[in-house]
Formats: sequence, structure tokens, C-alpha cells
Amino acid sequence: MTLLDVKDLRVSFGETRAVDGLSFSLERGRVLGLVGESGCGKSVTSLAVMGLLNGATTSGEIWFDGQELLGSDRRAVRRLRGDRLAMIFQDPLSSLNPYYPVGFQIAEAYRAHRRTSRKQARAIVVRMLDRVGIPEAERRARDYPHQFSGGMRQRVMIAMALCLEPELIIADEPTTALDVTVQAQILALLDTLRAEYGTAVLLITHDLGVVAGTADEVVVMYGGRAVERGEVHALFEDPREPYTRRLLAAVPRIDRPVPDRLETL
Amino acid sequence: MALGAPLITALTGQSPTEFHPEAIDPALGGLPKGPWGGISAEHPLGVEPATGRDVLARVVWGARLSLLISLLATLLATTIGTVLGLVAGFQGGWADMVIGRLMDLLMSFPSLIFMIALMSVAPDGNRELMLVAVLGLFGWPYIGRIVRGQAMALAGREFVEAARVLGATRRAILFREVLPNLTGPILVVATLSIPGYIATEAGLSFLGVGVRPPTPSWGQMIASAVPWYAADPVYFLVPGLFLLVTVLAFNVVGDALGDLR
Amino acid sequence: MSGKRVLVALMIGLAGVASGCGQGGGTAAAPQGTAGAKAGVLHVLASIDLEHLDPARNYVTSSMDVGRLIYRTLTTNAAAPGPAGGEIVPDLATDLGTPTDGARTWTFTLKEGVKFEDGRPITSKDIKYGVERTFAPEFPEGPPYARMWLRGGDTYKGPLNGEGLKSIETPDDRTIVFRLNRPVADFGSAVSMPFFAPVPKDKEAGVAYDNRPFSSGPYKIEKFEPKKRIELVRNEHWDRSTDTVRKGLPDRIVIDLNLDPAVIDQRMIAGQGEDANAVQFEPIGAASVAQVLTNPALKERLVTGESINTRFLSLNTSRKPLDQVKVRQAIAYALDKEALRTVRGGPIAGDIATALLPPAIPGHRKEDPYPADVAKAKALLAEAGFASGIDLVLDAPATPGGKAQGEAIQASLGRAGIRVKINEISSSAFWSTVGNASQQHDLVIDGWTPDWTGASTYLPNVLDGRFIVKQGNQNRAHYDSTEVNKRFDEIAAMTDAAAAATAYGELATRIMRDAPVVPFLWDKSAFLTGGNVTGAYGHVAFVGRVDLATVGLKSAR
Amino acid sequence: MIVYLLKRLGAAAAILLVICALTFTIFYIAPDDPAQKACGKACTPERIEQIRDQLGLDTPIPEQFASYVRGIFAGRTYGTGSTAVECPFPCLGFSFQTNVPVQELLVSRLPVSASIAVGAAVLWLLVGVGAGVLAALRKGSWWDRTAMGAALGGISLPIYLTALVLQYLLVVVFEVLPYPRAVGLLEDPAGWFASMLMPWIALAALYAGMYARLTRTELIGVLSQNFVRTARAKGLPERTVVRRHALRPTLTPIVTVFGMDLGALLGGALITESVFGLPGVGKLAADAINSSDQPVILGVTLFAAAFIVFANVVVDLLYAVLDPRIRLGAS
Amino acid sequence: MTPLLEAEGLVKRFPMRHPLTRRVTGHLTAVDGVSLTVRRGETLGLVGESGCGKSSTARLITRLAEPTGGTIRFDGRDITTMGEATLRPVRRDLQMIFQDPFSSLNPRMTVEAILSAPFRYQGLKPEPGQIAELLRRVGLRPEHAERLPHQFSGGQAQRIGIARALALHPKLVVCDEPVSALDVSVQAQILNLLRDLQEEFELSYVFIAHDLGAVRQVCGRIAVMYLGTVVEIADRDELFAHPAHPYTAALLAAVPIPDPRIERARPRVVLSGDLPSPANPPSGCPFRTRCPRAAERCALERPTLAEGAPGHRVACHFPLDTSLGLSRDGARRAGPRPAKGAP
Repeated sequence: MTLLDVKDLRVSFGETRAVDGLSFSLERGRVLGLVGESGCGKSVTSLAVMGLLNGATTSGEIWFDGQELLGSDRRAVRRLRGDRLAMIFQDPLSSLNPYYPVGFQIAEAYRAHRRTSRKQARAIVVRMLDRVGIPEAERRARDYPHQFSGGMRQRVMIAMALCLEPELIIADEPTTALDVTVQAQILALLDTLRAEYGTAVLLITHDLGVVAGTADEVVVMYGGRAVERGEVHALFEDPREPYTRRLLAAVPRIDRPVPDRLETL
Repeated sequence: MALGAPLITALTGQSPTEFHPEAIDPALGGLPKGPWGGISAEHPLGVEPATGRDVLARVVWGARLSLLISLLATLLATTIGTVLGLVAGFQGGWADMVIGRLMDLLMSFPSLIFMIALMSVAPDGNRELMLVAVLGLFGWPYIGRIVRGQAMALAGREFVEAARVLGATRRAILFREVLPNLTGPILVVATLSIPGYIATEAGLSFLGVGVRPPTPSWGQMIASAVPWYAADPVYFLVPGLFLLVTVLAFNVVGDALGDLR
Repeated sequence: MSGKRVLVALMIGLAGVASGCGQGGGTAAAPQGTAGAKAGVLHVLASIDLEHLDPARNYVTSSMDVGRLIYRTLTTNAAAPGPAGGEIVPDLATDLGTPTDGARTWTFTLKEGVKFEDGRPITSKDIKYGVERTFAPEFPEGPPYARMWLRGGDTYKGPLNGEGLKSIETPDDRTIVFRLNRPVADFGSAVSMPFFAPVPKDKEAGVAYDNRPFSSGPYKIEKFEPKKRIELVRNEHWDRSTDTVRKGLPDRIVIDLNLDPAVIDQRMIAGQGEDANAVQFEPIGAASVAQVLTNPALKERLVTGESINTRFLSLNTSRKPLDQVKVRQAIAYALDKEALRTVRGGPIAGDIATALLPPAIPGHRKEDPYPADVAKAKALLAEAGFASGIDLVLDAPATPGGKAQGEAIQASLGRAGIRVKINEISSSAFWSTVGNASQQHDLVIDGWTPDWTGASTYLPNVLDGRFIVKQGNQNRAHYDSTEVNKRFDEIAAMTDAAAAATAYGELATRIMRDAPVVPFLWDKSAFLTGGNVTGAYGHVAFVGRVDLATVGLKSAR
Repeated sequence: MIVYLLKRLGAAAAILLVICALTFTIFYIAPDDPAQKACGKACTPERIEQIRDQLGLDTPIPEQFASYVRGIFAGRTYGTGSTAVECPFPCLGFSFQTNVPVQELLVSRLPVSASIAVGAAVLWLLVGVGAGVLAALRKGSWWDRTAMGAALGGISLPIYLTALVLQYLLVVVFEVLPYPRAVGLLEDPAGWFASMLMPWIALAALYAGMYARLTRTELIGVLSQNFVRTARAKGLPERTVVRRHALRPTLTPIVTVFGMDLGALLGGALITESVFGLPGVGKLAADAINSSDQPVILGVTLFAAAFIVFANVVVDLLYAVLDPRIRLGAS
Repeated sequence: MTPLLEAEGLVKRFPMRHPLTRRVTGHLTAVDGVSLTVRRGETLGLVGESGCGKSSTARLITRLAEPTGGTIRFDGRDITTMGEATLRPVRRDLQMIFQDPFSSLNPRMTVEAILSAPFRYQGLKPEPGQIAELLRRVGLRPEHAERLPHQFSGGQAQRIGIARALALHPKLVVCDEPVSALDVSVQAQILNLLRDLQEEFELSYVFIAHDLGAVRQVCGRIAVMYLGTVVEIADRDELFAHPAHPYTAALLAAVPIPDPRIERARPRVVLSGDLPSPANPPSGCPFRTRCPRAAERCALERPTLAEGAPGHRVACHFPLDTSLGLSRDGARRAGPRPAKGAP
């Protein structure tokens, strides 16, 4: 069953076309990898889905669980946001408000959509923090973002995104700012939780390796368009488009003999 | 307008210091004859009460002085502020500490009171240069602080490291690599500080420690207009509005320069 | 020698404005109304500071005006507008004193029932102690007469070290005898000065006495915030029946100090709220003249006062080229007195001075030896060998008024080729600077108010060459003529007051031939009173300020 | 933290000491003799000597400075014997012209300056920050442009011009307000308010412009921060996003600027007080300068500097309290 | 022949200050006893995660930072304490390429000025056409000389940075994360370019990156850093085939491979916990807090870099590879992560 259906999405900032006729769809509980190099329009797409684009001209259709988002009024989209579709950003430090304890920020997300007492919300926060692997969750909930390491901050962001058990998580380069070993931890965590909650994920990344390990389906973007899309194994094993092929070849890999020269576009 | 002062006064044939007893009414305390502060063809902006001096001539000569003093003060403050700010921001360490403390110190002065005190005990030499010196002395830390911050940010940029790796001397880095990147902010800060100096100079003259009479200055004119504001409002409005417009103009220009960057 | 009284009038610059309104030119108006409630709060709005209230140090007209509320003296000026105020009447004493021994011994008897603020009677010993205090080097501001005239005064150093002055005798509590070293015909006038006020020995507080002098008058100090406000309340022990001068009408007098002169003018013009119960302490400013004179309702509230102050420009004859009489005369011809008067407020500020002695002083002669004549000034300069003009430096106080007068002098002398550079001197240091021979320049904006109506405390003070001193000098023209000096001694020895007055008049004419000073203004004063104020008039002894001792409120609101 | 506070206070005291020394020096290297200025009109050589003795001017300058500084902490006595004047702690000098210890003058003037400063501060915070927030939220709108134009105008207004125009219009022409006078808040609240209104407006016009611009710039900056995007992504109402997430980071730097400005104003609004004739600390300074009452100028300078310097310390601490990153230290 | 660069026991400590009080609250040891040699013509790779001290090491080698301890010999000379003036001629032979292609170019200078700066700062003058030749050599056109940095793409800007480093024909170029700010396709170009230039100019590189793939592509020998120390150093193929240090193994295991079949099938060591703070490093082995094989000894004794196989040195009490002749006793292999089923 299709959860998210983007049809002919076009986004431009003034004269600049960021997304130029992009279409894709995502089933419930599945992971869609949106890959491409910087400037290909993948992040703009994620913000467009969330309704967080400012100062942009948008056209096309974004269907979420049978509801068209682009044409809906802002309040309706706002109510969906955080509740049924949540987002994880690239840089967890700047994405958390430095002035409030992380527990408060998670509780705030929860209480924006559910009527609960502070106490109940606190309990949920502690449970979520515990769930994403933050030790001493009770105490750490009172700490401020700058008191956490990069990986821990991203765990906080995941807790915040998952606390309302959304149907869709948009993860925009969730591990780019992290080291590989931490990236592995976070990807593993996301994977576990996703399976547990049955959440669909729109994974936006430039890292083909991450996509290969995580996504069910892949959309390769270039210049605001989808160059190629397909099931992950099929796409990696037999890329149809020259762009995809070259992109794959350009990655220096550790599992193959070292080539004399890398393939370039 | 400031440069045109001699021209304008030549054109109207009015001297800023000549008394015109015929334009005022001594029986009414020297109130200008005629409405609107004695505005007439001969005196387009009226005359000064009690003396009958031509207001236009005094305003334009006052502009000349105000602008000259504030521009020179800006130049002085910008030069000191840029050099010391660069050194402090780039060098760091004890130079930063010494310069930083100096800036803290100067910014902790109740500068207006202190400037007045300084001017009031100052020897009766060249008041204009004294004003420039005093304004510059207390003005540079504000520019210095901004330059320091920017220089610090730039000092961490990789192109500075690149220059060091290439064997550039400290001086070359400061003046060839860092300074050109600061011209923008310095220009904006300098432009925005001009109106401050104009206003402060006028303020000092207003409080009676600025330039010496009979040299006209806006602050002095406004100060002497204070007692007259009820009887002859035109007399304080004219220099006041000139001052406002000039200050505003510099602020607008500075603002626009800031937006451009 | 000190002549303080003139100074305040000069300092306040533009404020020196006087009558000239419809109420009758030279003669002062009668006090407004007569009835006054013995109640209410009178407000006094002053743009100046009170200098010293300690009677030993009180020697400026503004402080003397306030002092008259707080302490009484052996004699005092009559409470009357116009020249009548110059008359000296008994105060603590029963009469104007009895001279004996050719006016070398003066005896006064105190009235009965006069009391201090704590109810104790005022005795002759208190007066003696008050006078002795003025000899203390700690209190140098007072006039020099006691030191000059009392026997032993030249070596006496005041009572603070426990020593008394033998030439003041107190045979009983009500009698006081002064033994002088020379005949002084007007000693009875001299004892009207504050330093002949009683001070109880046990209230001695050194310099701190200045902030809280002990009251013998109708009011005592309740609160004094220097440079801001002084609040006086009724002294319950003052008995009106012993005092022919003071009325003691309001319950309370609040004097606001250091206000902006323009603000005072505008507040008085508006006259709202408690300002209806206010009087203005200083003359209205030039800028307010037009508003007042063109508004009949305001004119009604305008009070004018006489003054015996003469303003002049001192020419430093010890400096070249002012040592040449022709140069000095050229300045006298070139000076635009009208412009100088205009920057001070125009006709309301006073009459243009043509001679040394003002009309209010006996001996005045109607003459104008140097009418304005720029051509003649130029010619005289050329004759003196300065056809291309001369450069002079003018000492002027760094006040708005000082600047304005300086510019007027600069502009008018400039017409004759006399280029004047203004040297601004901070107002507090002005008199000590121009009184310092090494710091004084060519021209000084100067002036003098005699201590009482008469030339005897005026002409010798400023023009006797033997009084030229290095510091604290008052002969700022550095004028030293053997002939004139000799004549001063002759006149001082005269016992006939009328003859002496005439002689001073003639001498003044003689002096002006040398033009050591150029008189330009004989002051007058005009000030506004609130609508509820009554009994206000300008007193000649206080350069035309309101006589605070008689002002009252129509109704106590 | 306590060590830090003590250190900061020590540094503040050091700055004040240097300011004090500089001001002190300036007066004593000035061409005019301070004794001559204090001497007044009846100035005889003996009198000058006496003043020198009483004010301690006959000792070397460093010694005079030392006794001045000692006097601040321990009080001192000027002169000896009958001329002795007690100047108790904290002695900021003795005004020979008024016969009063300088600190007494300052204490009697502070309420007026404080009334002006605090009232104006409230006004400009409300107007300036309010206008700035609205302008930032409606960036580019006519409101934004009008408000920012007005702000620029406000910044450009010389205070004496504003003051005179206000006084001319409100008092002379329309007669809606009385001339300002020094009335205590407790004595006569209505009169106090009426007297203070114009000084407040005149000062606030200047500062509100600055604060509006500052607020706008800061808020626009904060609104583009990632955490604001996060707050929106949570589905918070825009009002909550602005109020809770954007305003606090915006106001933190403003609070510090505000502390400095208020500190400077408490030390006397010289021009404002002079023009409106209100006897605050600034007016005291202006009067002292006019009459060259050097001990008062020195005292006011030090007093005003103390406000600025200590405002600096307070502001730094406040910043630490407001910003958890500083309060808790870096991880 | 002496090695081109010999660093011996390099230490770099920074004082840490409280953000408000500026009081020194501790010391951060960014580099903690690093010894490295670079032979002529070779490329030494330095890998590790952020905060491991690799960039600090680069700055020490190029004398952009003053070492707290240790010595640096370059081309036979001790440059550890050389003054700026003495160092200046040495700098011709010791150049650097930076991470951020834009930040490393002065935005106010034209390319022409940027590329003549090396000459100017050395008191030289570029010969006519030399700048154009440089540009051509890094794959840009001569007319680019008149442009300003912001008119270029990231890859082009990095080429300018490379041209600047090569202008004076240095012997050693320290490349500090030269490709990490670039997209994969551009990254490949730059890596190829660096390799081409190495041959042409007979360069030695110190190549710093966190991306193991890129390091593997260009380096002959690789040193792995963790918390300021080198934990393992070996020839490229040896390192990738037989990682001996548990950290190296974990690092290799964490690199995602862009092939779903391999990626999903391979066992993976997921390290637990975070990088300890360099201000407060653990006792003994710096890696023991996250090491799946940690034993009591690790907390007590700091392992030193010991040579097992020839040229393969590792600082571990319990290395993984038996070929290094060390015991596997007590070592716990992390269980493989359950492989994901095919969709």
C-alpha cells in the first residue's frame, strides 16, 4: 500500500530549479533510498514533503496516506508533521535547540500532538531515550545537547522522531556528520527500530554504501530529476543508466583490487 | 554642501560672523524681525537672534567643520582600530590580551563625561584637532573590536594557513591576506561610525567644550538655540534638521553598504 | 581686596536682563499687592548655585538675598523697591550706630527680644564672635572692611584658635563697640553686610558651618542639597515685632538651584501648578523677552528691579599696545555697546553706560565721552601707529553669555581693525585667572557692584593703582595714576557725604579721559512671578533680584 | 565560579583604578591650577595656599592619588583642625565649591538618573524589541520596511533635538505636559510620571531604533537555524516555534547589550538630563564641568565608570545563566 | 638514503579553557607520541575518525602548530624548533593541500595572485607562462587565472589549491582530507590527479583522510590513528587483508560497501560506546573502552607499537591476526550481526 506518492514535484527558488519533475512512491514499512551528489535536489525534496520549504515555488503533488499535502492548508500539514511523518536531520548538534534539555525537546514533540501530563510525557521521553540506547536515560534527559557526543545527539533526534510512532521517517543524510563506526551504530539502530515500529523510511544520502546496506528501493537523482529507480539489488547489480554506473565506479572500494585509476564522470 | 560652504556664502554675500543689528529687534530681546526666524530673501534660513548673524552661512560653515572633524576622527579611529584589531585578532596571546584590556578600559570610560572633562581642561590650542584626537581615541575600540573578531575568524581560515605554509611573513599575512578581506566590514563600520562622531562633536559643542566662537558649529548653534526654542523655534529646527539629515544620510549609506556585503 | 558682588551677575551671562517694559523705564514698580497670607510654600527657581551661606563667607548678592532670610545683621537694607532699597535701616541694632572719636569708635545697642532658632537670646558676644570669624583664614571670601578698619585686624587670625579681637568690646549683652583705626563715615552701612550677623560660639563648625548656619532670621534651613535644592522652614523663635524689614509670610521656602535658565523662563511663563507660587531668582533671559513683552497677562507678572551694577570692558594698560591712551580710546569709540546690550536682552537688560558711575549712585554725571564712532577709532589707531590694526586677546568666561558677549566685542572691534581672539576661561576659574597678573590677557569682560549705594566701594576697588596685586587683583586695567591715587585718599578723608559724592563724580570723569575701562551697561533686572505671588519687587542691593524677605503668597494653596 | 567572580571583580576594580588614575592625572597635568578653580573669586595667594593644604594638593601627585584611593575604602579627612572636613566611606572626593563630599551629591542625584534610565529602558525594550520581532517575522513586508526606516531615523536623532522638539510640541504648543522637574516617585507619582515621560521618549527613540534593528537581525538569524526547522518539523504551532525556540536565543545577546546600555545610563544621561534640566548624575557632571569642580568631575567619572564596568560583569554572568552552553561548560 | 620525513614521539597538547572564565580546566592531548617516517616517493596514509589527531599531526609536520614534544626531521634536517625565517626555504620542499577548497583560497585574490603567492613569499618571481602551465597541469585553462575563487566549482577550486602546493616543486605534500568535501565523482578526479602528479613531480605524500576507500586508493603504507596515537601501521594490502588491531578491524567492518549483496551478508563489528574524550583518555590502551577483546591487562598497560610481520606494526596486547605471532587467547570475537534477508 502506497504511503507516500510524489508526483511530478517541481521546486524552484527564484530562477533556480532545485527539483524538476520528480516522481517516486514509497510503500508502508519500506525503505526508499534517495541518492545523488550535492545539489541534485534530494534535500529540497525532503523539505518539500515535510512542508518546511520557505520562499520556494512548488508544484506537483505529494500524497501521504491518501492526503495531498501541497494543496492542504498549513495547519493540517502541521498536524501531520512530527506525528505521522517525522524527520531526522544531518547535523544533530545544530538541529537541537541549545537552550533546552533534550528531554524537554522530545517531550515537546510528543505533547504537540498528544494530550498528556508533563509527568506522562517525561516517562515516555525516558523510555524513548532508553530505547535508542542512551545510558542513564533518566539523568541524561535533563542534559543539554552540547553535553552529548555526535552519535548520542543523533540518537536523541531519532528518539524525538520516533516518540509518536510515525508512519514515515525522512532521514536526511542522518549519518553524514558522523564517523564510520558511529554511522554503523546509528544505521543498525535505525534498522532495528524501523523493523520494530514498522515505519517507512525515506533515506536521503550521497553514500551509495549506506543505501546498499539499508534501502529496499533506490532512486538515483541528478539535476533535480530521478535518473534511475529500482529495487536495490537490481539497481546495484545492473545499473541501466550510465550515470548510475559511473557513480558506482567512482567510489573507491575496499573490497576490490585497487584500480590504477578511478572511473570519472 | 560642506565643500561648497565658501561658495554658498559668497553667493548669498553673508558672512557667518557678521552681526546684522537691522535684522533683529533689540526691544524684544533681539528676536529676529519678521516671521519664521527672520527668513527673507537676504537670509534664506533666517538670522540668529540677538546677533542677527545669517543662519544659512553659519549652518554651511558649521557643516564644513562638523564633517571635517568627524571624517578625520573616523579616519583616525579606523586606522588605529584596524591596526590594533588586526594585531590582536591575528597575533592572539599577550598582544591580544594587552590590546583587549586597552579596549575594555576605553569602552568602560563614561566617554562623554570624560571627553568633556578632557576638552574642558585641554589647552586652548587647536580645538578642532583636539576634538579629532579625543573622538578618535575613544572611538577606535569599537572598530578595533569588530576588526579583531573578523581577523580572528579569518586567522582560522585555511588560506591563512596556506600562506604560512608557503613561508609568508606575519606582516605579509596580515596585510596581504587578511586585510583585503576586512575592507568590506571596515568600510561599513567606518561609515556607520561617522554619524556617531558628527553627533558626538555636536554634543560636545552643545555642552560648550567644542570649537571656540565665533567658529560656527551645529552643536553650538543648537545649544544657543535652546533658550530660544519657544520664542523662535525655527532657529533650533534649522541646524537640528541639518544635523538629523546628515546623520541619517550616513546611517542609510552605512546600512546599505552593510546589506551589500 | 575683594568685590564679589558683581561677579554673579556677570557669570550668569545672558540672564542679566532688566526692565524697560511698560511699567516705567527707570523707576522701579511698587511691590505687587500688599496683603500676603502668613502661610503656604513659596518656590524660588534659580539657575545658579548658592555660593556660601556661612555669614562670614557670604559675599555674593544671590547668597546674601537668601542669607537675609536666615540671619539678621546690625543694620540692613530697607525693604523697598527702587533707590529706596539702598537706604540702610536698623535691624538687630536699635539704630544705625553711634559714632564717636571722629567716627573712629562705633557703638551699637541690640534690640530686646531678638532670639536664635533655639530660643536663646542674641547677645553682643554672638555678634562679636561672628565678626571675629571673618578674620579666620579659613573663611576668606568676605569683604575686607573688618580687616582694613578694625584695630589689630591686620594681625588677628580669627577666633578658631581661641583668641578674641580686643577692638570689639561687649560691655554688656546688648552693647557692642567697634574701635577703628581710621574714621569711617559709612560704618553704619558696612554693618549691614552678612559678616556682621551673630554666630553663637558653641555652634562653630569650621567650614562645615556653611551648610547649616544657625538661624537668627525668620527661616531656618531644613534641608540643603548643594547644587540642587535648599528648603527653609519657619523659625518659630523669630519675632516679627522686632523686625521692621522682613515679613516672614510663607511657612516654607523651597529654592531649586541650578535649573536651566531657559526652562525657568518657560516654566514661569506657563505658570502651571505650583509654579504659580514661584518666583524667578534670576532675570529672564533675552530669549524670553519677546514672549513676555508681547503678552499683557505675562507683563502683569513681570517685576522689574534696579541695580547699581556697571558692566565694563577692562583694558590691560600694562600690556602693549594698550599702554597707549589713543589705542584705548580707539577701543572705547569702536565698542558697539548696543550690540553688547542686545546679546544680553536689549533695553530690558539695562541702560547703555556712558560713564563710570551709574545714575543710581550719588555723584553720577550725565556725559558720554566716547560715543560710538568707528571712523574716529580707526583714525586714533592710525595716529598711534597701528593703521593696519592690532591683535588682542579677550578673556571671557566659558558660558553661553560670556561667549555671546565675546563675539559681540569681537565683531564690533573688528570693524575698526582690532582683531580679537577670545580666550575662554572656565567660569569658576574666571575671576581667579583674570585676577592673576601673569594669566590675564589684554581685554577682560568685567564689571562691579558696590557693596552699598555709593562710589566708595567701587572706584577705589577697581582703579586705585596701589591695590594692584599679583593674585586676586581687581584693578584689571592695571591702571595706576599717581594723581588719581592721591585724590582717592583725599576723598576718603572727607566727612561730608555729599561733597565726597561730587568729588567721586569729578574723579570718574577724569579717569575716563585715560579710558582704562570702557563701561557699556548699567544693569537692570526683570523677572517673572507666579500668579499667586504677592509683595515681590526687585531689590537694588541684590542687583534687582526679588527681595525674598518680603514675598508672600496671595492664598495658601 | 566564585573564584572567577572574584577575579572579574578584581579586574573591574583594576579598570576603575586605571580610569581613576587617568582622570586624576588629566586634571593635574592640566594647565589650570585646581586650587585656583576651587578658590573662586576672592582668590588671594594665601587662600590658594590654604586650599592646597586642605585638599592635599601640596603633596606629590602619586601620594594624592594614593590618599584618594585610600579614601574610597576607608574614608578620609580633608584639612586639619577647624577646617577639617570628614569624608566618610566611600569617599569619592570633596567638592570644595559646595563643601560636600562628592558621594553625597551622587547619592542625592541617583534616583533621578535611575528614574530616567529605568523608565526609558522599559519603553525602548517594549517598543524596540516588539518592532524588531514583528519586522523579522514579516521580513520584507511594508511593516518591516517602515519599522526599519523609523528605526534608522530614531538612531539618527540627536537627543537634544528630540528633547527640544518634544518639549516645544508637548509643553509649549499643546500644553499636554508640564515642564519636567525633579519629583520623587513616592512624593507625587503622577507628577513624576509627567516629568519623566519626555526624557523617556527622547532616550527611548534612540535606543528603540537600535534595539529594533538588533532584534530583527538576531531573530532573522535564529529563524534560519536548524533547530528552528526541527521545531517546525515536530509540528509545533508557529507561535510556539517563535516564542519558545527563536525568541530565547534572540534575546540572550540583547539582554547583554541591554545590561551595558542600562549600566551606562545609570551613570547619568548627560545631555538628556541637561536639556530637560533634571538634576541627575549627568546634570551633576555637566554642572561640575561648567564650574570646573574637579573633584565632582572625577567622582562622577568614576561613579559612571563603575556602573559600566560592573554592568559588564553582571552581563557576562547573566549570559552564563541564560546560555546553558556557557553555564555548564563545553562537553 | 634517509627517509624524507621522520617524526619521532610527536606530542601536541592544548590547554582547555572554561568558555566563560577562560580558566584552564585541563589539557587536551591531540597527538600523543606519534612516530612516523615517510620515504622518498611513497604515500603514507593517515586514517582515523574525527578527533583522532590526524589533522593535528599534519599541522605539526608542516609546522603550522608547535609540537609540545618530539622531533621532526625533514630531508635530513631537524625542523622541530626552526624559526620562521630559517624554515622559509625548507617550506619550498614541504607543502600542504587543505580540506576545504574554498576556505583555503583567499576570496579576495585572483587565481593569478594565488598562484604567484608561493613565489612572492619565497622572494621569487614566476617565469612567464609558468602560472598558465601550472593551471594546465592541474586540468584548468590559462584564462582561469583572472577569475576569483568563488567562480569555480569545488573540484576546480581544489585543483587550484593543488597547483599552489606544487608551484615550487616540493618534495613532500601533506594532503589534509583533500577530498572529503567533494562529491564522489569529483573525488575520483582529484585522487587520480594526485596520483598523476606524484609520478610527474616525484612527490611524496602524507595523505590524511577518514575515508578508508580513498586512502586505500592512493596510499602505499597506512597508519591508523586512534585518540592521538598510531595503533597500527602497515603496507596497504597487508593492512586491508590482515588488520591486526581490533579498531582497524572495526573500522574496516564499518565502511559500507556499495553492493547490497556483500554489504548485507558480511559480518560486522559494531563498536559500542563513544570515542573517549582526548582530555580524559582511558588508562592503558586508549581503545580498551570500546574494544570487544579488552582484558584486565589493557587497563593497566599501554601497548606499544610492536612489529609483528615485517613492516606491520600494531599497538595491541591481543591482536587479531595470528600471523603476527601473538596469542588470540581471551579474545572475544563479536558475534556477527544477523544478516538481513533478501527482500
